Amino acid sequence: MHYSPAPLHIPDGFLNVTVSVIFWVITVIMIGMAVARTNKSLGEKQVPLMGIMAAFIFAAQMINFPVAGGTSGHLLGGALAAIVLGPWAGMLVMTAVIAVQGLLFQDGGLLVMGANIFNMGLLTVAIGYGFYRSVMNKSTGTKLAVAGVAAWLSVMAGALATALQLWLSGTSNLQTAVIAMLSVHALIGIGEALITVAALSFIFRTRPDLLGEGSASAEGGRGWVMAGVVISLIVVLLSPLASADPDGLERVAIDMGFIDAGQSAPYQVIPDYTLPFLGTTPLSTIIAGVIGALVVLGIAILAGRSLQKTS
Amino acid sequence: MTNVLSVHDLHFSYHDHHPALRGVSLTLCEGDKVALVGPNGAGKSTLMLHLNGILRGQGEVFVGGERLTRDNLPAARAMVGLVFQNPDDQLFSPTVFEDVAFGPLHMGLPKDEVLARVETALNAVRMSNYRDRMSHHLSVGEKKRIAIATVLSMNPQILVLDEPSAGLDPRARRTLINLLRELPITMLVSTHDMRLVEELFPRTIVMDEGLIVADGMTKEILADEKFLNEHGLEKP
Amino acid sequence: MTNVLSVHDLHFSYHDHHPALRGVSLTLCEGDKVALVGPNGAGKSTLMLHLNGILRGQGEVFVGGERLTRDNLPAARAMVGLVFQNPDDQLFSPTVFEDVAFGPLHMGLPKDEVLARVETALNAVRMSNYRDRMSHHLSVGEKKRIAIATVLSMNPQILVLDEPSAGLDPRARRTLINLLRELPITMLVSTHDMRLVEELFPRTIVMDEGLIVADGMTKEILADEKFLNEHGLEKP
Amino acid sequence: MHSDAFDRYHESNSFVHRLDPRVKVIVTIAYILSNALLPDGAWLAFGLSWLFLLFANALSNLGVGFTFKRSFIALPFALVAITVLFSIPGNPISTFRFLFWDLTITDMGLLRFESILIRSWLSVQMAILLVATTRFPDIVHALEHLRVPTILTTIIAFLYRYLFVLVDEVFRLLRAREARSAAVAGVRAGGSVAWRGRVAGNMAGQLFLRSYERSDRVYNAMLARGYSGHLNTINPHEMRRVDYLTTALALIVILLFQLVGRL
Ligand SMILES: Nc1ncnc2c1ncn2[C@@H]1O[C@H](COP(=O)(O)OP(=O)(O)OP(=O)(O)O)[C@@H](O)[C@H]1O
Ligand SMILES: Nc1ncnc2c1ncn2[C@@H]1O[C@H](COP(=O)(O)OP(=O)(O)OP(=O)(O)O)[C@@H](O)[C@H]1O
Ligand SMILES: [Mg+2]
Ligand SMILES: [Mg+2]
Repeated sequence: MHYSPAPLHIPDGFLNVTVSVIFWVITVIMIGMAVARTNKSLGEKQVPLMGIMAAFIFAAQMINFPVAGGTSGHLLGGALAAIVLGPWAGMLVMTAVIAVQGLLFQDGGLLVMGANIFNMGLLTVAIGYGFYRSVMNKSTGTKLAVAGVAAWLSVMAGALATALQLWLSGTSNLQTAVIAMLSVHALIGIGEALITVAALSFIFRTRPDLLGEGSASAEGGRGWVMAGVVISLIVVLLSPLASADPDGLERVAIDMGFIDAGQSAPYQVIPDYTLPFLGTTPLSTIIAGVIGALVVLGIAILAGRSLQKTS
Repeated sequence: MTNVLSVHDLHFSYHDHHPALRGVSLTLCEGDKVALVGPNGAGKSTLMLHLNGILRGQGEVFVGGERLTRDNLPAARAMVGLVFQNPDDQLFSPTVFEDVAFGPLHMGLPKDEVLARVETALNAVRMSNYRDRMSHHLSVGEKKRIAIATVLSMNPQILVLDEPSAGLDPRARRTLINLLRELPITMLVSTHDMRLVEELFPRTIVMDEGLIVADGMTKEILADEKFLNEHGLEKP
Repeated sequence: MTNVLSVHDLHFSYHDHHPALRGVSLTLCEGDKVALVGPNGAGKSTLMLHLNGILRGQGEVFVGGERLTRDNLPAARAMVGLVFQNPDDQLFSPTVFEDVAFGPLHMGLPKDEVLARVETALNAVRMSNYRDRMSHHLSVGEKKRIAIATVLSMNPQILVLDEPSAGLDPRARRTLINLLRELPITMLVSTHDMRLVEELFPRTIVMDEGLIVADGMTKEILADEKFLNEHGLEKP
Repeated sequence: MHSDAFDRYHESNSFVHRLDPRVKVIVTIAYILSNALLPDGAWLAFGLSWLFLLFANALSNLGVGFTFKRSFIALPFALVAITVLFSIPGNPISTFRFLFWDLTITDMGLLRFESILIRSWLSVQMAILLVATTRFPDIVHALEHLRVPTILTTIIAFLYRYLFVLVDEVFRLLRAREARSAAVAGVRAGGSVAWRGRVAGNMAGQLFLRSYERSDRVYNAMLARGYSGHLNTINPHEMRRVDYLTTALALIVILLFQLVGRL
């Protein structure tokens, strides 16, 4: 029973110093805001609560379930943390989780921790909470369905950000990184969505007070809805752009001075590590089709299940 | 009497720790009710986890006459019902019904059969009116009984219980003892409760430091005060 | 003998639940060692949480002769040392030292005094060589003793222990009993372990359904089998 | 059950173990930063970095190869970097056919790939050495000294403490599920993916609720011992002269690597 690393944690060495520092700066600013907000708004009781919730997220990431062919679904937890703790506390909790994973288990590096926190702690929280916040006053079924979609999207956003960072650092070819990351995480995201929805529906059934009016979950303002929607729009727009027209994106990056040595992408490779469930099948069109179908299927199952549960 | 469960020379260590089992052999026959006692860390729970293949050490485990291998693991799990010490570890579903139905559902039984099994199991522990309650809000004693129902619904041939009476108040403990007495099933029960041992089990196995240090008539074992003290136990 | 702790007509309900305490009154005198028994859900833990103001119901609590109010809460918490049933809830710091130092530090004592108190408390439970260990590596029995040290370091005048012997093997339980016997402090101990009650406490309070149903000499209470059965208890 | 296997600290009384945790945290970060800054193909500097690592290993009484044995954790991630072999322009080294594509490994690509692997491999080893020689609570103290916001270090301290409790709880839940994951001959076992997902989600929900209620009890325990919203700690660490000297020396050496690497 060993701690098993999740594929989104970037180790040291894979991002260059510029990219690492940029994301540390963004992350530190966001954490600073979160610290200020939580210090102001949360009672003394919140300290042990957040600490134990961080341990909860860490432990919950180990709950897996068999999907197919030896792969298993499990939880990243950003969306769930944001929904039950509110956005700011959720960010701090996710930051603590990623920090401990990096510091104690070398799951994710130290210099690149800023990027890891950004991908798995900040993006996931913003999307998870933003979407959930927009249906705060709707029926439980709607909330669950939206939470499921948000959980899926939050994982996709984290994966896309990871791919872009790898590419900006000159560690990976753009198109490959984006396609590989997104296709793997389209599946992982379904696990995330299933577990998030089921866990939330469990909480709705046993302790609805924890998610209702006046709870931490209702802390964040409407601004989060905007943040969530904007980030997801970027994901939705950027990923086809990145995988279909890498040159376009690259030109933007060069113009912005991100890339020192331009790396064209004459070849396409899909490393088999990143697609364990598809073996070495290389046809990106097939992959895209499968992903599309799975996504639609996943969302349909989710919506169906949760609506069924409330009726 | 047929031999329903036996273990031959079982060895096991948790990763780089010192050995938890150092050559354990035992045999249960059909209808046996056996107590497993020993101090904290003796290896009781570790042994129990081997009996349906959750842990797999060196040595052999036979369930229903067949040697336990990776392939017949699921079948063995249907035969050996394992109940953990803490009912909170056993109950992971929101409602009592879902928990008791997990085993049968996972076995792929048809819906009617599942419902019937749940009904029977809840009746056996006299909790049928708890079907739709949330397990989270039950008292410890109630949870213990539901935990037993969750394995009874799988129709096991052997019931393996890890410290079933810990944390119960005297009334709940009494109810549990009566329940165990009535269940017509082969049983291996680990416990620190020496009075429970005396009252319920004709045969006792004593473990210490990963070894079986005694296996025999409860009466004789409990009579030997010096031996009990040596192994951190006490007369009831 | 001075009256160090008393409670008058205490009522309490958890949010919308039915009442957990329905008019409880009791008095502890200096040096008293008192057992608090009763079935699961009787209200024992709830009562204990009132004794240093963690819960605040209707009625009055006097600690060291003074009525408990919001203002003298910190002083009362220094006088009444409360040890929870589950040591994992009590030991929340990474190391033993930090945990035992937590109380004195929050009383605002100077650093030297804190260090001295930690030393004395760990000595009292005979765990001084565990200072720098990490709490999660300890066995249940060790954790229980550290948990007691975490309140001893606050030099309380009254020790309130919630089910200290649950889950211990006979040897560890014996060690704990000897420790409690030696500590020269007023003590209120809730437990389901009737043999512990018989052995250690001259006086027993019986609770059931939020009320005190008996308060007197342990010997007399334990002799009345019919009464014990009515309240879900058993003779030791 | 315990999840002791989680603890990465190796008890010893070596020079490195005795250093103030701040020193170790700072030197580790500087070392990792230095590796990241070294240009591709700075073999000599990478070699010296590696010697530095071996030396630190030796000073910590864990054996020269200690971190080496554990250093392959990050390796699977290396596969994401494989594409640079083919995608960076340079002189072709070898070409092979992979299904539909002719792939050409370039010298520049190979250089980049090897450099990435070496950086990662060295960095992860230093991080391993840090946690093997410093107890985690001390690392948290070091973070406090280094001005990480208290609320964050407190959350991390709680996380660390309850990690073990909750992970054990998860192991036991998983075990309970496994113990009842039975099959009977001739019937397909396991249920649907959605059902299995829901069971996993229920376990997460269950765990959440227990953690939440535990935080209530822990808060009570803290109140009982005088907590009133502000955490006081005694911080047992003091920088000695040897700590300052070691830091200075290590940083100078690391700076030298940069010089060597950029000559
Ligand atoms: N998950 C684990 N990892 C490492 N060591 C373990 C683990 N579980 C148990 N051990 C160790 O294995 C030995 C046997 O433990 P086991 O839990 O089987 O004892 P037990 O007889 O059930 O004790 P108890 O009466 O306290 O339940 C002990 O030394 C224990 O510390
Ligand atoms: N946090 C809580 N929220 C709501 N109800 C509670 C809570 N804690 C206890 N109760 C209820 O209050 C009553 C008294 O509980 P309490 O924990 O004081 O009993 P107890 O005598 O300590 O029982 P045990 O022997 O099981 O520890 C019970 O009916 C219980 O269900
Ligand atoms: Mg055990
Ligand atoms: Mg209680």
